Amino acid sequence: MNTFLLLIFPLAGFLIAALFSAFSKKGLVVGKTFAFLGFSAIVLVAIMAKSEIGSIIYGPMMFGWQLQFGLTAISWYFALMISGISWLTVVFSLGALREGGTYPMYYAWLFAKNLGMLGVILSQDILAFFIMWEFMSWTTYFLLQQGTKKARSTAMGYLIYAIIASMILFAGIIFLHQASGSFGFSEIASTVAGFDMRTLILAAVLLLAPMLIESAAYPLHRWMAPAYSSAETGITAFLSAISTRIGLYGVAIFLFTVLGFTAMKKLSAGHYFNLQVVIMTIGAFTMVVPTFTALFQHDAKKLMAWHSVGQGGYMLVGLATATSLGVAGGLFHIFTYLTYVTLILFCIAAVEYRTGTTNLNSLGGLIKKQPIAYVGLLFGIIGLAGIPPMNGFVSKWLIYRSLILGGHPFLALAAFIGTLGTILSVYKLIHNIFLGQLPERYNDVKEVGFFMQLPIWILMLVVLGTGVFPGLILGWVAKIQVSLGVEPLAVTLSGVQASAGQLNMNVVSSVFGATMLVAFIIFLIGGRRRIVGQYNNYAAGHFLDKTVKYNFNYNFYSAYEHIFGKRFLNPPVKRGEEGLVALVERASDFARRIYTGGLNTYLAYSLGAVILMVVILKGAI
Amino acid sequence: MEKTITQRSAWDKVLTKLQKRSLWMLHYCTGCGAVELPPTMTARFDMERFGIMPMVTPRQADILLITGYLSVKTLKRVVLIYEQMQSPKYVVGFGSCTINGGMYWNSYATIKSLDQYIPVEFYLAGCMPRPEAIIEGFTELIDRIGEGKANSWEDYYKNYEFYRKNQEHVFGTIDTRTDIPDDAKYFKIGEVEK
Amino acid sequence: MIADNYLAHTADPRVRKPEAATGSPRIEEEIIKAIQDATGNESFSLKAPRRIEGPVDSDRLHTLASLIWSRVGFQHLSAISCVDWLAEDEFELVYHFWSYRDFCLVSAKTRIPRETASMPTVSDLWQPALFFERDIHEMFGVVFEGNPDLEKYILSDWDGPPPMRKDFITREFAHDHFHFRDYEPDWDELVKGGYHSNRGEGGTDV
Amino acid sequence: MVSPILFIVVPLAAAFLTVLVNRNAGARILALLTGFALSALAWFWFRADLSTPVSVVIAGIAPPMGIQLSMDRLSAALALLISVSGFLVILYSQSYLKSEEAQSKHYAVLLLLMAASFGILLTRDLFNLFVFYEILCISSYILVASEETKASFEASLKYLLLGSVGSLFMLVAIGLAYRVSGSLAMSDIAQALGEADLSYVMLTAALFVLGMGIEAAIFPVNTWLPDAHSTAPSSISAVLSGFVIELALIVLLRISMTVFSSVNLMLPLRYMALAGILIGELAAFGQTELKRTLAYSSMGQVGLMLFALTLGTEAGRQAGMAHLVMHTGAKSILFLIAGYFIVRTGKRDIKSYSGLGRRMPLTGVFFVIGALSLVGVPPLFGFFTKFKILSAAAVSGATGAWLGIAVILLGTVLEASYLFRVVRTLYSDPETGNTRAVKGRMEMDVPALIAVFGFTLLVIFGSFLLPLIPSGLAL
Amino acid sequence: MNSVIGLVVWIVFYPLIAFTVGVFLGGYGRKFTARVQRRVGPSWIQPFFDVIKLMRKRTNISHGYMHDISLMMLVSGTMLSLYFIPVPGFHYFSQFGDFVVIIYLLLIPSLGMALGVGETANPNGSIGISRALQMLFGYEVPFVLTFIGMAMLNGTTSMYELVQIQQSGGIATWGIVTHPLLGIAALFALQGMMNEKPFEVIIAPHEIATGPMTEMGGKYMGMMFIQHLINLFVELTIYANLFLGGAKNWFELLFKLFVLFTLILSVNSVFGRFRTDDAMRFMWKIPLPLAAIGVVGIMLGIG
Repeated sequence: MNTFLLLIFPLAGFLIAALFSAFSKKGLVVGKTFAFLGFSAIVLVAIMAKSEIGSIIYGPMMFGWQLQFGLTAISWYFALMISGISWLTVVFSLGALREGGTYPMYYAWLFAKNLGMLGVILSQDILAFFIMWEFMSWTTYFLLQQGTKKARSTAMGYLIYAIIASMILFAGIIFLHQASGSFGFSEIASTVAGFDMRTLILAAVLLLAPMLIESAAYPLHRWMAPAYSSAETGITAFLSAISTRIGLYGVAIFLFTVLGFTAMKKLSAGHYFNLQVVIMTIGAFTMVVPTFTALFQHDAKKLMAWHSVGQGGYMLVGLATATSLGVAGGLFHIFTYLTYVTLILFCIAAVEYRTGTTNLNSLGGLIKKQPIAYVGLLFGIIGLAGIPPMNGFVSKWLIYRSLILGGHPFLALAAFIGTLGTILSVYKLIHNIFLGQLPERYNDVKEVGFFMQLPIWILMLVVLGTGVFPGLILGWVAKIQVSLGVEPLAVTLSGVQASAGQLNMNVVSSVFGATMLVAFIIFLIGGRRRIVGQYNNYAAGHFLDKTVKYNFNYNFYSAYEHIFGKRFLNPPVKRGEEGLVALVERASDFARRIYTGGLNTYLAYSLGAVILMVVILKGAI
Repeated sequence: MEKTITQRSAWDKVLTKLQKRSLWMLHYCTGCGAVELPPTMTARFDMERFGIMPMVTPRQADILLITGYLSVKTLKRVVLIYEQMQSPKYVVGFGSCTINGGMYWNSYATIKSLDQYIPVEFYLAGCMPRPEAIIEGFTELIDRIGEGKANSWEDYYKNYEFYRKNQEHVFGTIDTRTDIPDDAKYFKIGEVEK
Repeated sequence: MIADNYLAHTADPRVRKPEAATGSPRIEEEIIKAIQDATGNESFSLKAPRRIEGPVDSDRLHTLASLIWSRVGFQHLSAISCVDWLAEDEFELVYHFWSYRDFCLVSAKTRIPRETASMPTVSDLWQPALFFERDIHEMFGVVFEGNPDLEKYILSDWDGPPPMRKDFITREFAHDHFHFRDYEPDWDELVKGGYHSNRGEGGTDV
Repeated sequence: MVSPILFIVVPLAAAFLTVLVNRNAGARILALLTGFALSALAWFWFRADLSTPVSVVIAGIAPPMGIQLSMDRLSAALALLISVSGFLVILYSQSYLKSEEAQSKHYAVLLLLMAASFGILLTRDLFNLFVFYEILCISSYILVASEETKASFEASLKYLLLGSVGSLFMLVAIGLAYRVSGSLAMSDIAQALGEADLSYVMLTAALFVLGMGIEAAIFPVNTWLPDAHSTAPSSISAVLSGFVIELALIVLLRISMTVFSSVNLMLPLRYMALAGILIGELAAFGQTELKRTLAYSSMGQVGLMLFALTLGTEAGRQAGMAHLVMHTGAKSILFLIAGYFIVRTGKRDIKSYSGLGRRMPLTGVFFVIGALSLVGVPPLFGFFTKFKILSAAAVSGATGAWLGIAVILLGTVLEASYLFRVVRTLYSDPETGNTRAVKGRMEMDVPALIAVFGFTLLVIFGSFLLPLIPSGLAL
Repeated sequence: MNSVIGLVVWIVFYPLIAFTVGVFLGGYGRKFTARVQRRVGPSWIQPFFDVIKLMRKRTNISHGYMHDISLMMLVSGTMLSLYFIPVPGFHYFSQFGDFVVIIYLLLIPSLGMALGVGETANPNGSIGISRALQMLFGYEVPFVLTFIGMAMLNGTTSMYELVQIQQSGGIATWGIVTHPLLGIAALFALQGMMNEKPFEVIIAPHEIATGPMTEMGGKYMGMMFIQHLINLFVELTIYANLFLGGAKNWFELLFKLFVLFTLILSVNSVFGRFRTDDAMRFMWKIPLPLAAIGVVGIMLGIG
């Protein structure tokens, strides 16, 4: 019953919110309360749906096939995350949406996006999967193009990629339906097992390529950063947290249930070259390239958008290792990433709400004015960089061990380069916004309201809580591994009991607490200290005052500009993309020119057609 | 709490004995005395044997070297640097220019005696003292610190009005962003333990 | 003179060398004559090898300067110096022009009354003149009309009279402005440890 | 049992009557009545059990010479489609045509066109087919030119010349066929051509197919379509794109399947279809004017239908027919709305419609539904038809089937991008000068709204009509 | 493993031991550099005096609570990584966290310092930090690659097991003997890790006034000194454990530390200072390829 409600509530919410916003311009408050209640209901239903894992409910009949929806372990995991994050986004938007704000369709599209995503993870056969997938990509387009004028063109960019993805998936479904005669996952899996090498590659490409486009893997990632960074900040948090991870859900489902392990291993041309290596190299590039591009960004949201591309690489590599450590790492990384990226983007939104800008070159010193946003961002970046005691560390530790012990040294190195790049760019983020001298114009900035602070507090608790006690989530990840057919991970409340070395986060955190206490005692030994203003600063004997812009924000990593600045600001993929668009334009120009000829050319065409027809017929016999 | 010289606790005595072995110099090289420092620091005289090391920023320095005449404009910067240093801090006046004006005794622009404006720990006579004199001066400073007698810096907190008046007489008011009387109360400097 | 031995063996083609043997000051006479026909001022005379000097009255100076600059080729104004003739109650401004081609210095001297000391600026011809005039204004109090910025230059906090004027007694100013230490045989003992004999309590405070 | 001849007679009579009445109000009402009558008639035939084709001979003359009409399930379905969309277009043009110019002439020619289309559909002998074909072409030349702008004259001239070339080809083909079979009835000709030697049959088939192909806008010979459809008044372009091309396509295929069955025409037509999709979509991608884009898109869609119908399997034909119905509905929505965009803003290029979606909310929603269905977004009819076409192609295993699937998907991507460029300008860009000038809601007039709503109903609930659509192309 | 009381004693005194070893290492370092410059050089435990003087400063200024907290993070981060490094007689904690944990724990001090210095709102500090982080990226990548090579060869990422394996066959099974390429690459990286010249651009006194430490006075500078001294011990022990086969008793460990430190000091006292991007290019042109060849060697089995 709950799974059915899980689809009906968002649908009802979408329709009511759409009607509501179409006809009543004022009354944002009523809209907000309705949205809040709607999403709280969805969260409750998602939690209660745990009891119905495994049951199937039947949807409408289509092409002689009854659509099947139901909950499995992994889809309940995703359902919780989707509903949780959208609830937090709505709570945040209660504070963030100003009264005069013109976002009438904001909540409607949020409900629709939820419907799309929940539909995708609930669908148990490939036709339902495709229909919900198509619906999801359209709602993402409409959600993205809210906000500024630039958002409209970047959302168009997303739409083109999404349509290409769904067309490839469409071809995939047609091919599998024709081969296996039905749409159900189990039947398709059995026929796929019987495929020879060539058709297996075709099936893998047709199924996995759209998932990689949606989860912005390396060569197909161009759409994500501009689209997510120009959307309205609350939506950027929501999208970069969960929207691209539905692509990874697809990868997990297709890799493990539809294609199955053996297919992945069998698909190898040489000793080294097989599907697993291909996906892992894509993952490696996705980890490294975006993190370097993020270093040179001057806008906070664009920097975070590039990171969501980068972190997707970790999840992809984790899933592709197909070892118990790796898959657990990948799945857990989806959860941990979701928590701290939303935390970071909410804090950036809090800053944008007060200062009106996310340009890293013009901000600074806001720690004195928005301490809570600072602490939230601090927790977030420690998590994103994967430093203990936050949860980001545990998932990265799992992925590292699986890569090192799995015999992929250079992948482990790529993962580590990604982490270091993240540390550098997140430090630039927190330094340029919160540290350094406070510019004069932000003197009267205040902390954000209750509704915007509540999600930040909750997420801080979650990031630290699941960091110190990773077992809370890892326990369910182990259950997912069982359902996916991967050997589950030996998990305790405090960490991992794996055979080749153990991780106990309780010990690490408690020792960290103890050493912090010792450091605090050393600090007290040293005599009293006095907090001074920002102008009481060493400036080689110069008297500092507000006329001196005494900040180092612009071009923070200048050394890297020299070494590889150019290579990442106009990368090969961007040039490739522009080349493709130019090719299409030239082809359409050629096609148009056919129809601009005079009458004589048209007559020539007709005669030519007749002769051609006869020749073909003669040849055809 | 800093008691009068006689009643310091045994623990204080031991620590100041250790503390004296490390002194960091801020090279505020005005005037012509700075050229005497490289020879004192390098191979022949090697000031580092006494734990004296050149440091760049006032926050970390203990010794402020005034190595020559101070024009009024430079005095403003010196006062700012002095107030940015962490006490206990010691000002060392190099050469006769800081003692009583030296050869610029009748100039309208240079100050004549340094200790009117910032408390000076000791002077080194000479129209630029040679390295031997510098080392002799510093070793004596180290002994004084060891005995806990080198507390000229408290004088700045205790008699701040005297110094402030002289400074304003010379270059008017400046805002060094540190409130000395308030610091004195906050750090309880100069209050004799009841 | 240094200039001569430099000229003797310089390879620079632009510099006209004195006649090899005689070493007679023909170049300088040539220049004096050129100045005379260019500016109609006959009172320029040779003071030393390659050093020409001559008085000019203050209002004709600007025209003379521009003529020397354009016609005779003295592009470089190397300095303006001011001499305080207290007795005659006059300032004397000396403008030093230099020619790279002839390697010769022309100094035009002019006298202006001490009280109403004002002079038209030459900064429109030479930009460095801005600073020479600003310095003289600060140190002597001469006002240069037409000079855009005559604020304080080196003595940024100075509110006293222009210090370089002869009627300004520096020793007197120093004595009343700064504190002098009178002689004490064991003065260094007194200073050590920050103990000041003359602090407040009855010390000979200035 | 009402005889099928009425389908032809009623519109002809109405046409002459409207000319006689010669007053706008009268002409409008008369045309509306005939449209309604025809729909009722078609609904009656559609309901009748037509398992065996009902054939009627007119005026007692024996088949070889007399006019023989036959009504089977396919013709009934198409007749219903033609009459309903004709009725809706007439309803739309009540408010669309400018009131001052003579409307009676316009309606008369429109009714004539409908009569001719019924004629082509029902006739069973080649010569009658040629006569109705001629009437159809001429009436569409006139209708295309009815806007009396320089561009429309030039377009209709081009259409006229090409149409006449096409009818010339058909005439020669019919001549050749008559020489060998001695009779004009399709069944005799089919039987006679069976024995004739192959190259002879091939020539006649090629000539006939391409003759009819020009009207059916198959790839190499559809050069007249972009100019004709974009300069014609929107109601007429809706009619032309709506059912005239499709009708010609179905008739062409029916004849090539039955009369020239000995020659395998399917393969060349299929490759022409694929080329049509690719060229049509690519050309549409580069357009800046809305109606021209829709015209090129029709070419692409015709190619898609042709590809489905020439797959050679029963499922293929079923899918082709379903897509034909969907295309009539969706393309008519887009063309009719485009007409009103031009009326409201006076401009033809897409950029000047920015912000119009918010000023005409209902029309905007209809436009989006039409576009979504054309692209094939799940809940709408377009998705079902495209799915059936692709699965039919996959199952058929005909040569070039998988190439076709790839081309269709690429075409859909192009189509989605240029249609959504229009939607984006409609909805999100700030309003430009000409839209802001008009105050208040700039909604379409009521009759036009009802007409477009009719087509939207077809597009939304089309999936329930799937089982009813026949596919038998037999004679 | 001795009893619980022994464990508690170790837990309490281990940082103190590390600190004193660090002091001697620091003193030895300054003495060594002095002697290279033919100077007498300060006393052997000069860092100890410096720390005492800094901690006894009467007036300290801070720029905010984050400045204080991040200094605590700095010191506790290094102490934390201390506990997870196995040393003769004490390796209880290394079972709870392997070398990947240690790498991440080493990042806590740099992040702590970065946040603290950022809070002091001094651009010299920010420039210093940006250089420090760029250098961190430079030397950390080759170092980690060498670790990955060693871990992959021995099939374990726990440092204690790596030490056991290296000690099993005496000198012949030392990391640097079995994998010279990895050892040398790690040595280059160690030079950068310890911020010794030529990789000392972070605290370039003349350009950016001791970079990050510009605003650190009194006890803040004292805590940074404490962290620096413990860090000397930590980084040298890590290298010793990874490539010099750890140590069975403390004398062997101290001997190895001082020999290693002498090697680094000798490089430090004769080299100038690289610019940041030159240092980065050096780190990725010489040690990284070396380590890569080493790892490829391992993968192909000849390693």
